[in-house]
Amino acid sequence: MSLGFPLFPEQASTIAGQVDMLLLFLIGVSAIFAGSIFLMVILFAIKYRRRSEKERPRPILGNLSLEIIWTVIPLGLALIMFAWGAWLYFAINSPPADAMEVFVVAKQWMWKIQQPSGMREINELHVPVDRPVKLTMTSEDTIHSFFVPEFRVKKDVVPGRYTTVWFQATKPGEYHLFCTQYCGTNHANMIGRIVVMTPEAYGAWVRGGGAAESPAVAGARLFQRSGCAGCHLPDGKGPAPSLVGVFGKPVTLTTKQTVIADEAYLREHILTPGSKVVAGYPPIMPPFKGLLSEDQLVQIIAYIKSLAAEQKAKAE
Amino acid sequence: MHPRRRKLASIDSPLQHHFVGLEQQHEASTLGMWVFLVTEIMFFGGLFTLFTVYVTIHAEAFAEGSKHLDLLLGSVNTAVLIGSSFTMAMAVKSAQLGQRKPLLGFLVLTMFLGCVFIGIKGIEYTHKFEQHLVPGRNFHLDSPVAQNVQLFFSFYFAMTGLHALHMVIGVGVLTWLLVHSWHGRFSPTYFWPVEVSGLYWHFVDIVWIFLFPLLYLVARHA
Amino acid sequence: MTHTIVPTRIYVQVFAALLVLTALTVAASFFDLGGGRLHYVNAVVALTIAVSKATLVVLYFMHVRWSSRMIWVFVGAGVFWLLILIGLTLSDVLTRQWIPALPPWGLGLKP
Amino acid sequence: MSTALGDRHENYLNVDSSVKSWLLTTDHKRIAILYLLAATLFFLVGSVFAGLIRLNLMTPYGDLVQAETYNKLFTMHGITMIFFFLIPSIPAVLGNFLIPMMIGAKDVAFPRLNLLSWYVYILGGTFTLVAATLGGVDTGWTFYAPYSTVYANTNVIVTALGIFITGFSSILTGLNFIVTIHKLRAPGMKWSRLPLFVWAHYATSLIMVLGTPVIAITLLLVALERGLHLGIFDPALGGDPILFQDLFWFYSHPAVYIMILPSMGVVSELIACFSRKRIFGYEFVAASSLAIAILGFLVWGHHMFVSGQSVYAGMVFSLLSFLVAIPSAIKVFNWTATMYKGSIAYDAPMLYAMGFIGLFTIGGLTGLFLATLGADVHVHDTYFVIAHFHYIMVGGAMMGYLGGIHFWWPKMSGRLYPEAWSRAAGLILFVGFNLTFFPQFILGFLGMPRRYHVYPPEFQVLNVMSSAGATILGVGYLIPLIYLLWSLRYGPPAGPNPWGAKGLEWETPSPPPTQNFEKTPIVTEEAYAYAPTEAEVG
Repeated sequence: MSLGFPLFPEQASTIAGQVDMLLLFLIGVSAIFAGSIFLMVILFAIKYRRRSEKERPRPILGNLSLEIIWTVIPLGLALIMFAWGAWLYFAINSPPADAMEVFVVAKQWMWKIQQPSGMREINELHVPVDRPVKLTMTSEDTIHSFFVPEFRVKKDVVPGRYTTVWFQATKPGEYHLFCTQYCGTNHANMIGRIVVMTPEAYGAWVRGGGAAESPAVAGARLFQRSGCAGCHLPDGKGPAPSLVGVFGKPVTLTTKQTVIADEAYLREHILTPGSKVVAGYPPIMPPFKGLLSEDQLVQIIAYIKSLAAEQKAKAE
Repeated sequence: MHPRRRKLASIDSPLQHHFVGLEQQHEASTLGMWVFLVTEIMFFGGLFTLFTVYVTIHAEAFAEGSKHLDLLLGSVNTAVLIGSSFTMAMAVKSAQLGQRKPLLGFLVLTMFLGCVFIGIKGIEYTHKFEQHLVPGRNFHLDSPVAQNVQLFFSFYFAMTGLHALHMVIGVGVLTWLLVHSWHGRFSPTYFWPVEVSGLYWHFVDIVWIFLFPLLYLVARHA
Repeated sequence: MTHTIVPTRIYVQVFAALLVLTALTVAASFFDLGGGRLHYVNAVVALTIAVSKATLVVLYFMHVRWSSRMIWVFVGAGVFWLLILIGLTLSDVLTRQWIPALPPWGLGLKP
Repeated sequence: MSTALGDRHENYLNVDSSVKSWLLTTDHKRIAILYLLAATLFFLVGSVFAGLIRLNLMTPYGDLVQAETYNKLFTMHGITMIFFFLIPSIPAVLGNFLIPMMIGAKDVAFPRLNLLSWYVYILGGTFTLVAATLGGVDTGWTFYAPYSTVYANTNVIVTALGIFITGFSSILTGLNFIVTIHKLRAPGMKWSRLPLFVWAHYATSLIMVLGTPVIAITLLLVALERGLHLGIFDPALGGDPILFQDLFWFYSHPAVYIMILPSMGVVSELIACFSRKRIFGYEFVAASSLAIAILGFLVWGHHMFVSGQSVYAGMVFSLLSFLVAIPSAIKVFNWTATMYKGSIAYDAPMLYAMGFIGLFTIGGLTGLFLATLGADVHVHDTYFVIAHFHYIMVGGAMMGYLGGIHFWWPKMSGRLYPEAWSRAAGLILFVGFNLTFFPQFILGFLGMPRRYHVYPPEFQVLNVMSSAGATILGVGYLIPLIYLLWSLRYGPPAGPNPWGAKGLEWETPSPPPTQNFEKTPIVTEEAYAYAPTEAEVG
């Protein structure tokens, strides 16, 4: 096409083609409907134009079968769109279990990113091609939103909780990372770069980054330094439960409720321990609100996760 | 209704020119007040929705906050407000029957009970202030979930404050009614101002009927 | 005029019932009705009593029992819309932790 | 048709010309004129903001204004246009003027409340304009927490209170219409005989009454949070910012229907009159207004598909969103079917009505993209959304408003405006509108986010097209303003019924007398009885 601009952005993730198929279906249905309405309006306007002031057309009060037809057909099409869209939405929201995990902390007006290797980046994210990548994101201030048009994924980054987004890039190259949730003065400058590399190039890039600590290792150090290790003994004999293998498992609270020890629960528990105390233990843990930054929180959670992974590996 | 039979409206008549008769005017006013009350339901509804969400996710903190409220004063206030609803209903009945003296009496009684309610609320607010339970810089509580208890008190003050504001407006409306009934303006054919004010007063009572258990009782055993 | 004059006796009875229900709801709050396991039983009891009280006020003090069907519709609409607001908001808040598994019918996204 | 009467008779305009008689009037027609003046003023203010936005986006580098200024511009543009122009436009101007006349009443049920609504509206508007002059507000019209409650450094409290106050104007207007339509219909004016304009306003009033209180309490909480740090929406204090979005959209999605439903009511009147036919499927068009009003409250979550809302709630909201599309589709089909075998005249109001059908169809269909979960993720918060809601709000609501103004102008002013100019203006608007907003759909597909002061250079071509279109659009708005004012003095007298239209409002002189009718009309026929009578067919 010689328009001077494309109509769709490049497809650079496994999901992009799927989204475009759905979009094309929607465009097709819309074009057929809009086209036939325009055609009819113009046709009727010309064919039945008023030829004399004395014209008095006979009334047509309505037609029940027509009403039913033009209710049921759009409804059927709508249900197809719904089902197709919901199916895709599920996929967009279900990160594969083996995805490479990257932490993202957004703040006015930058993206702070930490690679699994521990390397930190600002406003840049390097990922290998053909490998699922899961981002665990939070914000230090207002709501932001992570959007990569070429990947067709977007998710708000919300303070006070973790949201996730995942993608699997299919083409090496550089892509825009946009903040799409208005976040203040320099919202339009909160633009980053996604660099998709071949696995070899990515490996070299990681090695070139030097000996950075992985988030889990940094978290382990924080775990010692913040005094967590004093009570949460690995053998469970301390005044607080052992955290080995806890991640992802259900825990019973003093209120007899059961919750899954996921990122959200661990985060809430570290910041305000009193709200959901694990049954059988005294509520003595001090709140860490204001003492840990979002980055440090993410690292401690990464450490607790790694304990679960280690245990699983040992069991196997 | 006889819409085509038009009554002559003199200047002093309570009938406004665009209505066909007093009956139509009465029905329009009552319906108008009900529609207004529907908007009031939604107005308080926003706060009730938020409260429902937070009482679910911060159950323990909200239970703790609830225990800091004065159950005795809250219960007494509930009884006072129910009593005022009763006297208001009687005031409307007196107006319907055209009995001026009972109307005046019940209006005064309703206003009195309304003021008692506001007074007791004031005492409770003072206590909370002294106990450093007012959200903000002076909030202080020794609790592992102090912050979420503060959120409970944000709701407590927002909801009861908005309710108290409605009470104050209600007392103002009653004063207006009192003046007009003193001058004998109301009659068995023209009493809609008393009736629609009554609807408003009862509505404010109903809001409290829900606020009382939600704030003082529901979370006690969570 | 078709306005019902409600006998004073009924007002007194409703007033008494409201006071009794208030006493009942306060009393109920002192007992752990769920036996320490079901933490929401107390809430359900308290709210049921509150709804009964509100219904009494609406029907008798506010004369809805003797009002036109239109008034019933508006009262019902107010309550219904409030339930929409609360219900759909809770439908989000209460299901946020349910992370969907990858749909079993798959998308074949892996290369 | 009697043209000789002209302005001679005593009417609502010439009965008393003192300023005091206008400012203290309880006549619904005069209050409508007061709203017309105020709404036009707000529209002009909002348009200036829009013009500056488009001018700034001519280049990718934000050459015209600073980022802070740009953010204030789009915020003030949204707030002014939505809360102070679109929401009051058709209901408060045309609805106020016409509903009592269409149902054969002398006034609305509560005339003094009606005047109060106008003053409340002006008070709210003053608050907001004062906030704008004293440094503006930069939260976007959506006031998302915690940006609005904690991080913004602008006049959020004053603006929020301004909108809070204006909300009461909207509530009181809706309340007035509901009671008026229920209680003040002339003898014989059964519900099944109501013009569809009245049906649409009844549905609109329900939304105003049920939804507006929620935005009122929400914005009040935003102001309180900012002032007193309640923490209800602040994650740092245990609150949840997503709940703000729930409450905000509970009103603000139905608010779109407050803007479009009255416009649909106008279009129903126009199509019937200029096709000289009863609306095809009257019952379905009437019922679909109510269906839109009710279903419209169940779909707000589709504004939050990427917000971190639960995946399952997203599915429920998506399904419900598709359901609300159906009644809109039914309306479009019925209007088109009304034109079939009609006697179609190309007067200016009809051109606006046909423009409405076209633009609303595009706006509605692109809404499906946003209701479809998997597709919305890509286009959410991009220019696609901007284009979509401008097609609904400007292409739909604004076209309907202008069509209605042109249709009833002879009734309101007693004068005719120049036909040729009015048709030309309609065409210019249609072309300018599409050139402005169609490129934005493509920008959205390409991924350009909304509320960007600067943007990557590859988006420039389309942005320049859009800005060029905005210029044409601006000219299109200025022309009617000029010839309508001109007609007040030089236009020929209109006579009671220049279009040969049906409806009670056309049976009284133009401009109508203060009491609307000499004597209360008695209705004996259906709405849109354009059909030849037995004798004529005979």
